Amino acid sequence: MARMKFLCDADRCIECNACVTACKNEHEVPWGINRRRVVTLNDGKPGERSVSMACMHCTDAPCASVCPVNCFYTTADAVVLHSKDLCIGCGYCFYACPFGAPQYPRVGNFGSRGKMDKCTYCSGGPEPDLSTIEYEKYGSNRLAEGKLPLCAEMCSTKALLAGDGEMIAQIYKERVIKRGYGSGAWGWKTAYRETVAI
Amino acid sequence: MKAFAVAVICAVALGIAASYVLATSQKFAWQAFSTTSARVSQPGTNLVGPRWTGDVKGPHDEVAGDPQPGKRS
Amino acid sequence: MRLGTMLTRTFIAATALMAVAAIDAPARAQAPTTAPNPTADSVNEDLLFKQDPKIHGRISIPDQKAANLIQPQGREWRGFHEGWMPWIGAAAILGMIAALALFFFTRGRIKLEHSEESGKKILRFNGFERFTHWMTATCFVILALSGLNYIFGKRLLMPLIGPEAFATLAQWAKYSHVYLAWPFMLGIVFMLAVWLKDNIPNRIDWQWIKAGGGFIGKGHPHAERFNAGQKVVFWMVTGFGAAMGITGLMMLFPFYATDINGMQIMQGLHSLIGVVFIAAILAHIYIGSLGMEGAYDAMGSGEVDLAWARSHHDLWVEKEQAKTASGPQLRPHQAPAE
Amino acid sequence: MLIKRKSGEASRTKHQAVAAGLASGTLDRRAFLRRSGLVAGGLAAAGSIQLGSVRKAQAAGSSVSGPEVTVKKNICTHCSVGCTVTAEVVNGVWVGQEPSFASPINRGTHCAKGAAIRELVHSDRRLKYPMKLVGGQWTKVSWEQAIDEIGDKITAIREKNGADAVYWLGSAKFTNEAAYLFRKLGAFWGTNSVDHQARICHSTTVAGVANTWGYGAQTNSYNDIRNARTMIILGGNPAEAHPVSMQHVLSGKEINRANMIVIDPRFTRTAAHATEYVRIRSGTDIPVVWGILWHIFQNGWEDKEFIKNRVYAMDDVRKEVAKWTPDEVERVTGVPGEQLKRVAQLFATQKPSTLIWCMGATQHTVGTANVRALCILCLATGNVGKPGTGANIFRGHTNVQGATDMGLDVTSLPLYYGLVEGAWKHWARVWEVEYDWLQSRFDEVPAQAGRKARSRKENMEAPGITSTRWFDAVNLPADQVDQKSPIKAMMVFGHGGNTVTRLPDAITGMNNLELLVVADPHPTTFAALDARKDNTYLLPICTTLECDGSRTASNRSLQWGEQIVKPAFESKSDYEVTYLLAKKLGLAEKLFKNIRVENNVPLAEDLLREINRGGWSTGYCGQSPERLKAHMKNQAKFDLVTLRAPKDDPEVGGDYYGLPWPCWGKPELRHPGTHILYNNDLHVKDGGSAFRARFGVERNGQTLLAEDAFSKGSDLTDGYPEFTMGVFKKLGWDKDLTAEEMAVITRVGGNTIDAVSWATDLSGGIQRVCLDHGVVPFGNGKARANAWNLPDPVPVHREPIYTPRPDLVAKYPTRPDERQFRMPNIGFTVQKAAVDRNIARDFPIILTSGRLVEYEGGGEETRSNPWLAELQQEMFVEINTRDAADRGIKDGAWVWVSGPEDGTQTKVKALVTDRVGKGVAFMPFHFSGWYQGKDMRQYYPAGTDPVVLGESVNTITTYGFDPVTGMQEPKAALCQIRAA
Repeated sequence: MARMKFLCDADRCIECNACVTACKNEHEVPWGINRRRVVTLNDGKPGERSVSMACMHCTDAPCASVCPVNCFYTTADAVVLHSKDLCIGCGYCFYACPFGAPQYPRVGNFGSRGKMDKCTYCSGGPEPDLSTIEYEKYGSNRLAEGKLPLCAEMCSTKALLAGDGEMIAQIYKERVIKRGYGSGAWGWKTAYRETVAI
Repeated sequence: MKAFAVAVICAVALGIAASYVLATSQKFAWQAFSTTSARVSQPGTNLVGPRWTGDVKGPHDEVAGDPQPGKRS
Repeated sequence: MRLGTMLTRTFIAATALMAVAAIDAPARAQAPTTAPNPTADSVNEDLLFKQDPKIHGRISIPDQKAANLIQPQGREWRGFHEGWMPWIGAAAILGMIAALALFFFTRGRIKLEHSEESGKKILRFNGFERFTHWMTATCFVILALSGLNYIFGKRLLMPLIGPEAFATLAQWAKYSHVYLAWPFMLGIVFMLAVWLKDNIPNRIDWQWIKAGGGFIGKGHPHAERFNAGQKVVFWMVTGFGAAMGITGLMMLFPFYATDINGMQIMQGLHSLIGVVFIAAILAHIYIGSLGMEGAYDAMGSGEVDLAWARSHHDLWVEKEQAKTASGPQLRPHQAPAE
Repeated sequence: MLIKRKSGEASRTKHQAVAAGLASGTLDRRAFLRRSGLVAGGLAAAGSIQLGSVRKAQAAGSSVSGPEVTVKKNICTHCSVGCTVTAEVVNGVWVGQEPSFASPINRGTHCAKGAAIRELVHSDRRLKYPMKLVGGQWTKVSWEQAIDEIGDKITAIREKNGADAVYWLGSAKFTNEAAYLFRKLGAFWGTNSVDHQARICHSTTVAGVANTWGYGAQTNSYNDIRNARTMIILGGNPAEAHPVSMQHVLSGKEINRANMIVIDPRFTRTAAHATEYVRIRSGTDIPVVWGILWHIFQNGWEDKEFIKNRVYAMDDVRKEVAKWTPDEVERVTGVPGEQLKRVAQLFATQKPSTLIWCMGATQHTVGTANVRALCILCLATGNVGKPGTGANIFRGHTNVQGATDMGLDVTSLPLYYGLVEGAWKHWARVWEVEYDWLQSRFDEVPAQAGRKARSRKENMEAPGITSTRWFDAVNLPADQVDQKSPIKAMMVFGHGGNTVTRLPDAITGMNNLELLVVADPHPTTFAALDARKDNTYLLPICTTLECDGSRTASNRSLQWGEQIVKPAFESKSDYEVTYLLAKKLGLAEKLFKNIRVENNVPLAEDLLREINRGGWSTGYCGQSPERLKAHMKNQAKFDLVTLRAPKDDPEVGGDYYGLPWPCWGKPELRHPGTHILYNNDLHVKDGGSAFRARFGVERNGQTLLAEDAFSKGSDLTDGYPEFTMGVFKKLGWDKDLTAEEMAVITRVGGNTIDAVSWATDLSGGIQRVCLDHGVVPFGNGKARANAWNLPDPVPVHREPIYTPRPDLVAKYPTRPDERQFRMPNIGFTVQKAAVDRNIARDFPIILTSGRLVEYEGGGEETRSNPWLAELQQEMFVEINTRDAADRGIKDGAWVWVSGPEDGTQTKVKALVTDRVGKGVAFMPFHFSGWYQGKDMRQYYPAGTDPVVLGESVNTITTYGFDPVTGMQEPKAALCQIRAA
């Protein structure tokens, strides 16, 4: 089985936010919920880089580990998903997530922030694949249709790569070798406890 | 025993009261993350609930209304 | 099949680049240029982690917490919360239960020493005091159980009742934890208001401690309304209560007072103090009920056996009786039986 | 190479799921979602403690029969890159957007706007039905009533004040066909005041580039940038304005290890990826370019052979460049000589090199001269007409190139025929109307203020009023406006009001108008900012995604977009509204003589065929609708870099993608289009060409025809003039024409058959024969380093009107006051006054404006799209950290930014950043709806207010117009900033 990952090539990312709106478009994600975002580091200074970030679908995901109701599960493609039926909106996953992925429909007090929502790697939730109910709770399930996450597919400069971890690492490696530079696979060490060695 | 009963009743009452007070401090994400320059309509919450009717009634959800109901066509 | 399509799409996403190079190879067969390395001074993860334990940037949406790109502390917090915390919690609580059991079986129940005053009652806690105690206590029990549920629920309860029922229960638990925290905190405030003046430590406490509080050896050291042990309980309850309240509030209102790392620390403190608190309260419950005959009455009916009072809180009884010579509940003071 | 997803069962299942709840018929998906609670409403109430979490519901059963999913392709409307949008439509509802992997231009990708474009159609903020202002209240009216009243009012104005009193402002969002139709309507109405957004973005590019080598367009393509080894991006920020182009730019940079040099006052997102960033002072582009050329000439890095063979009068440039020593360049621009030397060496020696520019170069009082200087830099280094070279000009809207081509321009008829008699007669023949009738439609202009009177014919040939100054033509005293009457009515189609400088004057103009008609999917600033009470109409136009037609991307490729869904609400297409108006005005019969109209909607295909029949001058003759549709169908067959399809393909064999103009001859000739202009390494039939012999054959004893340079396989092996029947006869090529062709030529030529040229021959015979002989129909000339017909034949530096360096004004003053485009341009007086009053002391910060990736143009469309609006919720000013510290301004705080004219000020958020240097501030130009601190939301018709409003930067931008095109000056103004 493939081990799905995201890789953002910061030397390509231009903070165009296509990934962000593609996600909104694909899943009808409402205002205030940002399953994906782009953060600019060293803004306005030489060396500035932007990185698109969402749930990285970590190996040994901390969110899943800390969840008091064990609502997370990992698919055969190593995508970390959760069940909104079980989620109690406690917010532990937000503490644990190194990437700020969990989103809550309400902001304010801890107790009643509603069901957590996050990037599903465009692969829905525990409901039957491609069912209406799955779409309404988690958004569309592109993986079940044999497609990859729309954010990566629509990335304007093909900076954001999605797919099998070894494959995208290979693509990134070849890019770096070809062009002679690369600021690394952002977040990989934290998410997957590995990095793309060039 | 009476003190105990009163205490339990009070605790429950205070807890319920707290729930209401806390709910008023609660904002929807679209409210919390929109600025004075924006008017958001049809904000939605997150992708939850096929049976959710959208009309929540109760003191906790006064915030759910449109910020400028008069503006809607 | 499905996998195959996905894999091919992975290639689409980026191999085009290489293919292009191949197609156009003749046009660019020239030697690489001397173009300076544009990322020589570009930021990278290692560099940024050296400057700051988390990577933070600029973001255009108003949700400023989204400007944190990576906070590896999440993994550390998880390590603590899932690695250490269950053991610490189990050790504290089971340890206390074990200690109490040991004490019970070795020392046994502390009996009321019968005297002529047995059967006579003195009012130890008035209605409001008892109300305060019980409101705080009941809240505490729920908070403790719902709090422990965060750590142990999925380990102990979920396998028994199944995920769906457990999620429903956990949802209740979460709401009760958050809402009953308020009467609990109010109770702590009331306790401070009514009992603070009787809980200022003084020299008598020192002697009480030196005497082992009467648990060890024979006879009772002098004590005022509250002996040193009870004072410890008072300060522990109010202190831990305040600490739990503050750390809890920090989490209850995320990002108002502290950032994500601050909340992680708050959560750690909250759970650590929580289990110690629970363990300590277990001891308190033991002494107030099973451990000592007659102690429960103080909070039960409010009236305690005068003999019990005299042996445990002799100075307080003297004071009360002096103060309320005409008090309805008290008998006139008689010379101590020597 | 690109592997497309199978559109088999899998994709059907998804839509089965999505549409399972969709009632039959045309229920909008949003309504469906709303009903199912997905979009609206609240969340489980905390207090009510909703238990059981989300309840499991029945999964959509497999018994639900899958709805029919139609895939439609259109073109993204938000910039000129021309990204294909692939839409999935179920029951007439646009339910999903998929990557367009087949498109060689965007290869599946989008920027934020393209990825959110579906919402444009669904937007609840769109104008839903026609409205008019009655006593200050927006009132719903019917289409019939609206068209009727508008028609009556403009007819009355025409009778009283003349045809020129009605201004026709078109749009770069039009399809080619709609733009063409709009220009034709303007001509039939009898005015040349027909303009569109190109005026404010690349009018100076068109003028400057066309005056250098023939055509005013990008010479190469986005894809071709992949071949470059050095690229300079000057005054452009493609990372935000054209993100998908960055795919090609960055790929080129990576594959070739190319040098990527960004020259800009602002450290942009593009600069962050550059190998070299040059920070200049706004408005000093010419000194920078001359500074680069100084090093090139000094070190002999220029391409001497190229200059000798293909460039006229480079020596005149040498003389001007010699003045720009490194010291003087540094004094004026702030750029160290060493850095420019490095840039010069890279650009001149590590070839192929391309020069990319955008509005940072064009939007200046010296815009045309800037563009000319940039062209000259390309010419001097021989970087034109080859792969990886050229002037890659990134334009702004989906069809701004096409709309310019179609003549939404005050100086030209469609396809750059100009306004001369021959041009009118050409189009009269194509349109099959009488030239005299057309002439009769124009005003006679009386003599006034010492100016001579103009006859109808003279007025017909006089350029109209530019859109940058329409309000001056309303507000100025009647005798200052050189036409029958000042402007009384504005017909605004698809054009925001906030992108033009001097907004306060525009508001005065709006209030002085007798009639304002805004035809747009959104109300726009035009409709919402002023406090008009009556005589204002809003016509809901559908988005371009809801209509058929071709769009010309920046690289001159035409792409056919098909209607994705029917116009939403009561909106109508530009085609239909133009038809209804023409019908009301009694022009429909003439206007649509050869165009089929079905249910009031003129057919786009027929319009394009008419364009093909008349578009010889620019090679718009070969792109038939059938060919364009075949290209969209066969997108995947075109090569990523060469944009060419394999020769053996039955439908598109050998074609360049989108048949980039010029695409010579009739469609049957199957000319492949011209991927790279002026490339003489190719045969004309393969898209080869030469510099256009547009400016004569000789000047001052020097030839203007190429020497020893010609396109591959040419029968003529030297320079040659453009082809006419006269030239044909001399060469004996007239015999190659068929009898039918000769018949047409004879009909066109009448007595002066020799004058019939490649551009006026309606048979296409001359072009066909030219191609057979391997020659370029427009001749083989030299590019001009000296454009003697322009105000500054060789570009010279001129300080901005409001300059931060008054000390330089004496040496580098702006041009003297002059009358241009029927109005006075008093730039010199304004500049002198600014220096005398020492404006630079009170307004010490340079204000420059630009684009954000989330928004486009005036921004009404994009600010109404919540997916985009969420990402940029507030108008802001970028201010340098030191300037902010000096003023006690914190990041995110409110500030007042004030401008030097009329005490104008704007209240915006401060974004404290080092993107801008000290003494520079940047503001995006997409915002409107706040005016000088006041929220104007209430003025929008209920429910049509954009999600996000903010101050328009143009409230504080100032005077200044390019003498050639009337281009405004929003890139180098002055301001002061203080904490609010």
